[in-house]
Amino acid sequence: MSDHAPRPRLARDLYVTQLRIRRFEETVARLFAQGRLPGFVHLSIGQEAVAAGACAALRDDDVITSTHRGHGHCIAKGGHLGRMMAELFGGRDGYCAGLGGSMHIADLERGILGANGIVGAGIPIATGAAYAFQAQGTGRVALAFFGDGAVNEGAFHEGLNLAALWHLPVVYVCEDNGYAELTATDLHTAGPGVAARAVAYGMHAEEVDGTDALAVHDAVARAVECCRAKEGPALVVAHAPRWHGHFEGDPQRYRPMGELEEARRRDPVGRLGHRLLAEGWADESWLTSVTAEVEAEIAAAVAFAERSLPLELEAMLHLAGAEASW
Amino acid sequence: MSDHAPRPRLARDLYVTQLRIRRFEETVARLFAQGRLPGFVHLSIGQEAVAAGACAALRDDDVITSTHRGHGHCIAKGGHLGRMMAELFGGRDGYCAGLGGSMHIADLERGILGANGIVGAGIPIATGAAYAFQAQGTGRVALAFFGDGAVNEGAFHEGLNLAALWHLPVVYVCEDNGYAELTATDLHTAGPGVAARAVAYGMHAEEVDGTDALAVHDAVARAVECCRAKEGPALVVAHAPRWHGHFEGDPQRYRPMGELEEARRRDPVGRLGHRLLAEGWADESWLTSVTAEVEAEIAAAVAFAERSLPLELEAMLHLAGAEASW
Amino acid sequence: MVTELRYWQAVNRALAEEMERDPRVVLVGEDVGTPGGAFGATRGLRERFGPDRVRDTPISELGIVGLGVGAALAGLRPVVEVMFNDFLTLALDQLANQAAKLRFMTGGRARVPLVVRTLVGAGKGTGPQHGQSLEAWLGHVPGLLVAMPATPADAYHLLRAAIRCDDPVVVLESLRQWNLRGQIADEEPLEVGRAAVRRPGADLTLVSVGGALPRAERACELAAGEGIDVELIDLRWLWPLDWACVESSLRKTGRLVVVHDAVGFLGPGAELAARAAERVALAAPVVRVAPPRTPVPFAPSLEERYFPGAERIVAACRKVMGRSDG
Amino acid sequence: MVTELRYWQAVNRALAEEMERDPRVVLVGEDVGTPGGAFGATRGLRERFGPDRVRDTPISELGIVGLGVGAALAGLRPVVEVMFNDFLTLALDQLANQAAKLRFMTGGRARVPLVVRTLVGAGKGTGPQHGQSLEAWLGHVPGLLVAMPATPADAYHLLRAAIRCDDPVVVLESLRQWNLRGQIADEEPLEVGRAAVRRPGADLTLVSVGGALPRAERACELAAGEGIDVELIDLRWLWPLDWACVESSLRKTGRLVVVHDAVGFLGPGAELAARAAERVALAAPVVRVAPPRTPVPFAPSLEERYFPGAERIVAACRKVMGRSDG
Ligand SMILES: Cc1ncc(C[n+]2csc(CCOP(=O)(O)OP(=O)(O)O)c2C)c(N)n1
Ligand SMILES: Cc1ncc(C[n+]2csc(CCOP(=O)(O)OP(=O)(O)O)c2C)c(N)n1
Ligand SMILES: [Mg+2]
Ligand SMILES: [Mg+2]
Repeated sequence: MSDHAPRPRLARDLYVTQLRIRRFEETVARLFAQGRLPGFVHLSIGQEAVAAGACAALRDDDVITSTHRGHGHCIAKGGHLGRMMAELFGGRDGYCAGLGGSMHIADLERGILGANGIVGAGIPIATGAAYAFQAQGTGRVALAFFGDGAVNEGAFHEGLNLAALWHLPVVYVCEDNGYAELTATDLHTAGPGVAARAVAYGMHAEEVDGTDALAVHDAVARAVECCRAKEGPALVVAHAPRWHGHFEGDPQRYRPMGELEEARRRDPVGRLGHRLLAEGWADESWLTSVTAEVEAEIAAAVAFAERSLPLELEAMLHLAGAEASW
Repeated sequence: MSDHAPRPRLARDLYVTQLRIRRFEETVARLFAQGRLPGFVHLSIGQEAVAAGACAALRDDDVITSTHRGHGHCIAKGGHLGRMMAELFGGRDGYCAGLGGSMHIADLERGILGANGIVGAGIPIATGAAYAFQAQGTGRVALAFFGDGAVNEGAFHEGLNLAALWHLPVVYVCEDNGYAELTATDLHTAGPGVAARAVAYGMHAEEVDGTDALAVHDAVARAVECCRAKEGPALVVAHAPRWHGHFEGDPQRYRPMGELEEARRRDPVGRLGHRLLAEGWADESWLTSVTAEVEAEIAAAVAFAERSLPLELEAMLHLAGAEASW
Repeated sequence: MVTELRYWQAVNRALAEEMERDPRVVLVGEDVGTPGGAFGATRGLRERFGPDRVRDTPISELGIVGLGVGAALAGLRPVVEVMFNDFLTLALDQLANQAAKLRFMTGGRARVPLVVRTLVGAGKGTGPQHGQSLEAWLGHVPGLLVAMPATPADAYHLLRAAIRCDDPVVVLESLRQWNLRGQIADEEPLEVGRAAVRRPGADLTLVSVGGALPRAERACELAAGEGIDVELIDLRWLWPLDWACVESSLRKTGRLVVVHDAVGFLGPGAELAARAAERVALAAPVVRVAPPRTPVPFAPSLEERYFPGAERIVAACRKVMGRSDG
Repeated sequence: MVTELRYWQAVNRALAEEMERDPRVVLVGEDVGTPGGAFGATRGLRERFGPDRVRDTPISELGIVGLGVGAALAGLRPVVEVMFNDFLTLALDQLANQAAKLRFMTGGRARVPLVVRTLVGAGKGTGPQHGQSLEAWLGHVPGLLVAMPATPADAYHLLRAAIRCDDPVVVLESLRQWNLRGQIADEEPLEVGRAAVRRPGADLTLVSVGGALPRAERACELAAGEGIDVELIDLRWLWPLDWACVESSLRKTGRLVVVHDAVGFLGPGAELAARAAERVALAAPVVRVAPPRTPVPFAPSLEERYFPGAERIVAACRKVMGRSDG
């Protein structure tokens, strides 16, 4: 996707991306509730605009690192829904051949350097990719997604200091959904906030409504521009509440009354849909048809995943380069 | 030492402390050059005012954590010169029975929780002691010494965030001597500086001339006051160049011309001596007599250390609680 | 008195009782406070003992383990929760270089009564970064004790013993056993480093490490059906190692099988097999049953084959008995 | 051609040649740039290859290893220096959870051609936090390769092989050998995972791990003087393990002694002893020669007894030969 698309087309693209994330994850929630998906699953419903807006500001050859809550990032960067879904099922046609699961989905061809089960770990990795891009002189940019909780890991600090010191072309996107697992942000992050921390490393920082995909896009596009102009790094904090639990199955008893209702009122998908209609950028029939297309795509992804068998152990050892070591 | 001492007495005390550090380390340098001390030795000559000023602002029951460059901190907090010197020799009468060496000297009775061979590691430890003091409600304060290089470790970030979040009674004293090993500060620390980082965690921060023991004392005393008033934590950056190499034996080829001469012009010991005379807080004969006293004390410390034999291996296993595991 | 509790409830009860008994015991960790732990182990404790003694922390594994070290030096007896043992990778400096070494490094003067509780996720579909069993790393560090409770009763007793220990203990709790019910007797003696003979037998000794116990028990039943009488030892502590227990069993049986969920190469079985071969005249070579040398796969069918199951253990028993189908 | 170089010069030459050969090879680490490394290993390389390819970093072990992972994913072949292997404790998440697992976690798609060079300080008076030998930790991590060059020639050849390897390799360099001179032949094949028979012998196999080699060689001479003909194997790689080499020697000698500077409990010798006992009919139990289970003591006389010396190795040889004075 290009950051030079005219506004209406950009808005429509962002809508489609968000809808694909939303429907993909709703489907995952349902499959998980039916006991058909193993392991942990973390959903980003309510936060789709961050993934969609940020990735729309990147070139195809730019790269991202993602998190345990990474389906949206992967979809927005062009990940294949069927291979993602197959991975969640543990099938051999999944992105990781079923060896990684939700928290490790990666697609190097599309610049998705990987979701991550370790909070904050993607930050130095994106920083390193940016170092490579700088050394290679290719003008590519790396973008690290991470949550509000991740900013208290040493990895955040060490990564940002390195990037600022070396003026690396990396954009840090902090998705503030108000919680680290079950603990509210004000219980884990001291001081005036994440943007202020970035400023203390001497980098540009901006805050944005993370339920407004266009606003996220614009903020990240400015940050990317900075990087391409060799004035990086930059940080964007996008605030967007999550609707689901920390993981599927989390009863969310720790959330205050009314918070979820309030969150749903800020629905990033519905909101952009209204805007499309209000601005005359799309009409109802367009909305209906993209919805149908997305639903068909998801159904195909599930069908693909359902057909995918798990690897055999011997094949796993082979992929790992470990045949000889059993 | 009390922070309510009248100014002249405080200044004299600070002078004596600095002189004890200076002479101790000059002696160590000489012994090292003679090949009589094993391992690595890092000296703080030129930075004595930081240790002296900071510790003079503490109560006896307050605690400090120190660094690989920790002799000054230990002496200023009341450490026993003979047991320190014996440790450098590896003798059984050393603070660590010869098991630790220079980088691990500790004296729990005097609130010296330990020098440390791992850059930055004392920061979370001091933070933890402050947590204990808060939970115990004793009004005690913890103080962490660390260098300008340590601020780029994750431990700095994680420790400061925790302390700020919980309003812990801990004072962070960053000794900026311009280098992390052989690398100058501007090559390792991005942004406007360490004080700005502290502010980004929401804590008080102050910068001070680290060759002026009274100024250091006053800044740290304010920080300690903050902590005792439950308004901690606080950070003080003290700038003071080191005169010796990173470790003894370092030829310092990386230092620009004139830097060392400039550093020596800021001699914290000489400077305070002049002030004592100028203000009429002491006279020449006092200076002469304390110098003689300090020299006698150091000579005694060396003699004590020279008499101290190393432990036997069996005794070492016993101290470590490891007899059975050999 | 005997009570029936689930594994996690046993942890919860041990914590509550120790906090009741000793006001110095405090809990810190991600989500341990208001939410009562990501998996419920600290439920109700913040309400009962107050926020000074039960604190939610940021996601800062190095920082909170370091905080525990400092708090322990300053007179508390902290119990730090690190959610999964895979995340100890972030905290090993404080655990291995500080907590474990302080007693030794200070010539026996400092003690660090710190407990780190952490989960082994193995076998619950948690994948490569949440499913490791890293006890061999911990056991290799002089100065650390390593407890691996495999039953609800041990989850209770071993944790209590750990909290009363004056040296640092890592307690590796088993997520696989989390909801298992078991009988818990009050009066059990609180000893560190005692293995348990779970089943007497004459033909061979099977040593089970941590969460492998139920599979080892099942294997004993299957083996009995084939006429092999297995003596089953639950190691319970990797250090101190109850070698006396293992050796006395070996002197009877002359045959050893070891099973664990850690990777085989340099895993706990290596040390047990080496010792057995060094110290006992065995009737047959030791057989180790462990995962292959790869990370933990996500797909359930692979994970099932990755971790040693009862069938593989029985096959090892046959082999060590010299049966051709082993 | 054959050249004589010191160990550290051999490292320097390997780096220079690999950087010359492959423009993707870059060096990052504390002090590696302008100062040429704390111990000289990177001297002249920044001048020769420029600041994009040789970068001084902040003191951020986790950050720089993570930077290496990201740079490797983005097409570089980074060589990251972590000064002492004791400091790997800070970087293990990036090393063990990211670099080592990415190939597996992505179903074989991602490769991480990262080299981490780090020093083993053992035996140089560096004390408990700079003197550890942590190769057993690294060897226990599937996906990592572990090289331990003990001679100048191997410092050269193993590092070159490591840099050409497509999977992550940790090279543990020996400070004890740092100034040792040795002959270096150009034409040696670059293989990973090959042990070297340093001395043929008929009576027993002595396997030496890393820096213990000169003491093992001395022990061979002493043993020869007593009529014991030792075959000496220098393991060179802990993983891949050249078991074939060890086993073929054992089939000849039937006796095994292992020596290393890592702690014995769960150390490399445990795996070797276990394998030997499992797979070969030995004439005598294996003897492991290793330090006691304590941290490394500082005092020279203790350190001398702590690390296995030639005398202890010879005693082990006598013991495995069944001589009563073993
Ligand atoms: C190093 C590490 N510590 C702890 C965890 C457990 N954990 C998983 S997600 C999470 C919360 C992350 O919070 P945040 O960064 O805000 O992301 P969010 O889940 O809100 O998207 C925690 C603590 C982990 N996976 N990795
Ligand atoms: C974790 C860690 N990384 C690297 C080192 C090696 N090292 C010892 S001192 C030092 C520089 C520390 O710089 P600074 O904090 O400014 O203290 P200074 O030496 O200037 O007093 C380094 C990198 C170490 N001891 N620990
Ligand atoms: Mg969050
Ligand atoms: Mg410095």
